[in-house]
Amino acid sequence: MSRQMMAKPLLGAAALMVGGLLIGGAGPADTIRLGLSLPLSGGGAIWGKGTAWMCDKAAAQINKAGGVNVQGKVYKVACVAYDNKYTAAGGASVAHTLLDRDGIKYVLAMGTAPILATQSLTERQGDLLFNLSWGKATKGPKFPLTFDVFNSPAEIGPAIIKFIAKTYSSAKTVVMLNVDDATGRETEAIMRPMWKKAGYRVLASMFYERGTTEFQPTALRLASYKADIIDLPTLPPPDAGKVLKDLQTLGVKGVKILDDGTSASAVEATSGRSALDGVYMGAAIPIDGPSFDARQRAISKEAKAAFGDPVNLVNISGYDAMQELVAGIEKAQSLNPHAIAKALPTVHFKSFYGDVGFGGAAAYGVNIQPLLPVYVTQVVNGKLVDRAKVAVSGK
Amino acid sequence: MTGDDIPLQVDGICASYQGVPAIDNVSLRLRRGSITTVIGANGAGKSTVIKCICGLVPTDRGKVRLFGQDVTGMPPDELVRRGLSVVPEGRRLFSDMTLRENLELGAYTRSDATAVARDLERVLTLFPDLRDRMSTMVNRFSGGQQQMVAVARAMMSAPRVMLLDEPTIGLAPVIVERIGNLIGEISRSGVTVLFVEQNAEIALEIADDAYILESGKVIAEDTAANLAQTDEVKKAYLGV
Amino acid sequence: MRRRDHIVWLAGGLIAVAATRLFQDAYSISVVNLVFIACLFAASFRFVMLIGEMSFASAAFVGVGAYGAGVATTLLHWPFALAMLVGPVVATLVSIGFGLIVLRIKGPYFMLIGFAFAEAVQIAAAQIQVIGGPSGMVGIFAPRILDAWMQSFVAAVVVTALYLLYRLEWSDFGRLLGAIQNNDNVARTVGVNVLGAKVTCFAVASFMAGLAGSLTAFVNNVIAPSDFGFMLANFALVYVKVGGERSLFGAVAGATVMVLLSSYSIVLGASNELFYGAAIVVTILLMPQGLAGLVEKIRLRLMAPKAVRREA
Amino acid sequence: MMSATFVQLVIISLEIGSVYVLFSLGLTLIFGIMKVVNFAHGQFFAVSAILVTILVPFLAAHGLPVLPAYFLATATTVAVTVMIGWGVYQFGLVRFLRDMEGAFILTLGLAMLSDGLMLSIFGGAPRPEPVIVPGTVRIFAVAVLAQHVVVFGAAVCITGALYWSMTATRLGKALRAIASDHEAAMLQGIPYRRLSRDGFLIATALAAIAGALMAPISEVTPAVGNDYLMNGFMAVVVGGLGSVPGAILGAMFIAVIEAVGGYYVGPSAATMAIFVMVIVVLLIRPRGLLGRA
Repeated sequence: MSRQMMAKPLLGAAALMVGGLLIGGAGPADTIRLGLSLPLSGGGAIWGKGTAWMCDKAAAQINKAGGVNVQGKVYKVACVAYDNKYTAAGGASVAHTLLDRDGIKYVLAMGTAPILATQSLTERQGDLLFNLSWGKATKGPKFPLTFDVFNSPAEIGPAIIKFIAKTYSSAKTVVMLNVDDATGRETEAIMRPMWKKAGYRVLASMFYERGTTEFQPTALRLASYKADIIDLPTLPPPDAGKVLKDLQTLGVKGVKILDDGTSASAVEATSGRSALDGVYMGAAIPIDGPSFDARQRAISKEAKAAFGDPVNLVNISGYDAMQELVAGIEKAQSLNPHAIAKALPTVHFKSFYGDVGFGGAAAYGVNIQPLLPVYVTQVVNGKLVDRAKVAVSGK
Repeated sequence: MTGDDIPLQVDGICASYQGVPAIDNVSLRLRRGSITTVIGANGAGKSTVIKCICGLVPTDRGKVRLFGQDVTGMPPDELVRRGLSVVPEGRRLFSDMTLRENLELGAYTRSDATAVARDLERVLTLFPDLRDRMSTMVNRFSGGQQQMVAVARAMMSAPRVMLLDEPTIGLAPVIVERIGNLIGEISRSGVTVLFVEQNAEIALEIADDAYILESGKVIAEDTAANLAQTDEVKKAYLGV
Repeated sequence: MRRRDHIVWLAGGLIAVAATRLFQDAYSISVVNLVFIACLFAASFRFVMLIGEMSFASAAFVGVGAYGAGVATTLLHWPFALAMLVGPVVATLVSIGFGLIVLRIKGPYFMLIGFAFAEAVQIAAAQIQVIGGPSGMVGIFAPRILDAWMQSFVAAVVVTALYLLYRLEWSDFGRLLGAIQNNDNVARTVGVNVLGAKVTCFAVASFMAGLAGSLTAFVNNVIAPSDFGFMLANFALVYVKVGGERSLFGAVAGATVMVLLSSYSIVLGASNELFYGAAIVVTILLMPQGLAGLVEKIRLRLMAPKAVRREA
Repeated sequence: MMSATFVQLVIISLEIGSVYVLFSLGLTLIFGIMKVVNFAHGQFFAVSAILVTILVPFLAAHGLPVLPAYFLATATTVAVTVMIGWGVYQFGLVRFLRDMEGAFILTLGLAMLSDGLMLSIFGGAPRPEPVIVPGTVRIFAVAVLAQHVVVFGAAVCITGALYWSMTATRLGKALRAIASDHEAAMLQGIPYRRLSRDGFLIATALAAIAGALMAPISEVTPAVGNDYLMNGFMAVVVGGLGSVPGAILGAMFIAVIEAVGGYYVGPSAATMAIFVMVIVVLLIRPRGLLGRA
C-alpha cells in the first residue's frame, strides 16, 4: 500500500477526531448540572461508568416527574461525567473543566486522590462537593461544602463487626489485606482500630500494590497467621477473586469478609463459585432480597445490561447524589451552594434505598452523612443473602 | 556492451549522510571474471561505494546495474538472490552462532541441498583449519579466522559477483597474503570480484583493474599494473 | 548563540509571558499553566535525548520537585522562593547519584531501568506517612500575592528555564552531548570524560524536571504519588516526538498541542483515552518527524520549484 | 530437611514464573528482531483472554464439551489476535523498525486506543472465567490448582518448542541472524522486513496463547494486559533483551522475589524489591543476565 493510499483513511480519522472536539461544552441555562469526576478508564472504569449511568437514571426520573422547582422557576437536571483517571492530577484537570469551564457548581467526585484535588477548588470557590471515598480525611467540619453520599467503612465496619461478633462468638483474631493506595490506607486506618475496639487481635495488616497479578505468596502469608477472620476491606473484585481462590487452594477455613465488596458476580467471575461461598460483603446490595421492590430490581437489571454490573453501593451514589442535590435545592429554594449546604443536613431525599435523612455527627462531627441502611450479606451458592440490615443511627 | 560482459556497472552514483556528501558521481565497470579494486585513504568514501551498490545506503543519484538490470535502491537480500555477495566491512559475523550456522545462513537463498553441501565441502577445502570447528561459536575465532569465515560465508550463496569491503584491515601480514591468494582463487572460479582497500600495495598486486577514490570522487582509473607505475600513486599510496 | 538569538528569545519570552495576561478566567488559566509546565518537562526530557537516551526516571524527578514544594510549604513553612527551589535541588542531587551509577548503561536498558526507578520511587513515596502516604499532600499554595499572577509566574519561570536549556544546547557543552549521542566511544578516545558529561546533562534535565514538579504542586495545590508514575514520562516522550525532537521548539510545540488536545478530550468522558490514543497513533503515522518535520516538508515543497529551476 | 513452606514457595515461584515466561517470550522476541519495546504487547494478551471467556461458553452452549470448546476457542482467538497483529505491523510498526522512540510511542498510542476500545466493547466488569481443568493437584503434599499445572506444562512446552525452532529451523536461524546483525543478515539474502513481520506475528501468537492459558486463572478485564506488562518488561530486561533463555531466567528471577519477598516481607515490599533488584542486576550486568555484550 502506498503512502498516499494510507494517508486518506488516516486523514479521515483525524477529521473525525476534530469533530469529536466540538461535542460537549456548556448546557442550556435552565438545566441544573451535576458534574461527575469519575474513573472512566483503566481498572476503576467499571465503577465510574456505573455511577455515571445511575446519575443519568436519577436525572431522567426527576425530569420525567417535572424537574426541580426553585422559586417558581422549573429546571431540568443533567449529569456531566469526565474521566479523572483516579489520580490527583486527573482530578485537578477535571475539577477545573467542570467548575471553571463548564460553570458547574455541584460535583460528585470518586476516589480519595481526585477528591483531594477537587476539594481544594470547591471549598475555595464555594462549590458543593459530594464525596465518594471510603476515607474520613476529606469529610468533617473543616469542609463545610462537602457531603457524603454513601456508606463508607465508618458506617459499614460497625455493622459487620457487630454481626460477626454475634455469629462467630469464638473468633478472636483478624488478619487484614488492603490495596496500597489512598483508599486502602484510609480504610485500614478506620477498620483496624474498630476491630481492636471490639476486642479482636489484629495479627497482621498487609498492603499490596495496584496492578499486582499474582497473589499466591500473599495468600500463603495470610494463611500462615491462622487467623479466625480474614478481612479484605478494599480489594477490587478481580483481586479479591484471586485472593479467595488462592486461599481456597490453601484450604484456609476462616471467616472471610469483603467490607467494600460491591458485587458478588464481579468477584465470582475471577474466584469461581466455590471460593466465594460463605464470604461476607458489606457494600453489596441484596437486590433480590426482601428489602427491595420490583422497581429497584428493574433498575438493577437494566444496569447489569448496560455496563455489566448490578447496582451496588458505589454506583448507587450517582443516583443518590443527584437526589440529594435536588432535595437540597428544593429545600433551600436556591441554587447557591452555600444555601444548599445549609439546608442539606435537614432534608429528607428519595434515595435509591428509600426516603432518608442526614446524620453522621458522631463519626464526622457534622451531619453530612445520609442515613442509609447497611446490608451485611453473605454469598451462598453465588447468590447474595441478606444476613443483617442495619439502619445507621442519626446521632 | 551487454550485461554479460559487464556483470556490475555503476553509473555516476552520489550518496550523502545527513546532508553531507560522501561520494560524488562515482562510476565503475567490472569486466566479467576480473578483479577490480577501489583504493583510497581513510574516509575517501570506499565503504560508501560498496554500501550503495548493495543497497545498505540509499543513492541520491546515479544507477547501479547488475547483469544489465537496474538494481538501484534494491534491498540487499534481493541482490543476493540475483547473484551478488558481500563481505562487509568489519566482517559482521553472527557472533553468537556457530560456524556451521554462519555458513548455513550464507546459503540462505538456496534450496538445492546437494549443491549447498558440495559448496560447503569446497569452502572447507579452501579453509582446512575451519573443518573441525564447525560447532564453535564464531566469536571464539581469531581476527584472521573470522575474516576467513566472512569470506567463506559469502561464498556459500554461490555468487557470480562478490564485493569485499576492506578485507585485510587489521590483519597480520601473513593473513593478508592468504586473503590475497583467496581473492585470486575466487576469481579463477568464475566470480567477478570488486574489493575496496586501503592497502594499495596488496590491492594493486592482486587486481586487474583499479580505481583511485579521493574525497568521494574517482580521480584515476586504469589497469592495476598501469596505475602502480604512475608517480602519484607510488608517492601517495605505495610509500615509495 | 548569536546576538540575534538572544534578542529573539527576550522578545519571544516577553510576548509569551505578556500573552498569559489575556487569560483571566480560571479554566483558561489552569490550561495555560498545564501547557507551560508540560513544555518545561518535555524540554527536560528532550535534553537527556541529546545524549541519545530516554529517561523515564524523569517522572520521579518531577515527583521529587513536587514533594519538595509540598514539604517546604505545608510542613516546614519555608518562604516561597525556597520552596520552589528545594525540590529541583534535591532532584539534581539524587539524579547525580543515580546517574553516576546507571548512566554507564545505555539504550533500552537505561530506558527500562528508568521505568523501574520511577515505579520504585512512587511506591516508596506512598509508604512515607509524613508526606501523606498514598493520599499525598494538600494545601500547597503560592503566596496570595501571586494569586492573580500565577499563570504569568509559571510562564516566566518556564521561559527562563527553556532559554537556559537552549543556551546550553548551543554551547560547547551541547555540542559535546551531540558528539556523545553520535558515538560515545569516539568522544572517549579524544579524551572527553563521557560519564561526567552525561551525568551533568542528566542533572540539568533533572533540575528542570524538578522545577516542573514544583510548579505542578503550586498549580494543582494537591499532589499524590500516583501523579508521578512512568506514564508521565511516556507523555513527555509523546510531546517531544509529536513536536519533533530535532529542536527545542518542537518539544514546546508538541507539548502545547498535546496538552490542549488532552484538555479538550476531557469532554469526551469515557472515550477520552481512546481519543487520545488515536491522536497519538495518527500523529506518529502521519508525521513521523513531528510537527517540525511537517513544517520542514512544507518549506521544502515551497522552495522546491526554485531548486528545480536552478538545476535546469 | 525441606520445610513445607520452602516447598510451597518453590512451587509458587514456578507457578508465577511460568506465567511471566509466557508473557515475556513475545516481548523479548520482538525486541531481538525489531529492536523496539512493544508497549502494546499486553493488549494482545487481554484481547485473547477476553475472547476466550466469550467463545468457550458460546461453544459450550452449542453442545461442545469443555475441552474441545476451549481448544477451538483458543485456536480462533490466536487467529484473530494474529490478524490484529498483522494489521498493527503492516500499517504501523513496519515504519518504525529499529526506531525505539517511534515504535514506543506508536505502541503506547495503540495501547491506549485499545484500552478504550475494549472498555467500550466489552465493558470494564471482570468477565466470568471458564473452568477448563477444575480442581487441585497435590505436589509434595502441597495443593496446587490444576490449571496452574497446565499453565506450567504449557510454558515448558512452548518455551521448548520456541527454543528448538530458534536453533534448528531455517526461519529460527534467520531470525537469530537478524537479531544479531540485521544488515549482515540482509547481505546473506535474508528478507529482513518479511521476517520481522513473521517474528512479530509469532510474538503476537505467543501473547495470545498466554492470554488463552491465563484466562481460567487470571482476572479477565481490558486492563489485565497492562498489569502484566511491567513485570514482563522487568523479566526481559533482567534476562537480557532479545534472549529467549534470558526471558526464562528473568521471569524466574522476578517470580522468586515476588514469592519469597511476598511471603516473608509482604506484597508491597516485594513489588518494590523487584524494581530495586532489577536495577542492581543491571548495574552488575548492564546487558542483563544473558544479554550479549
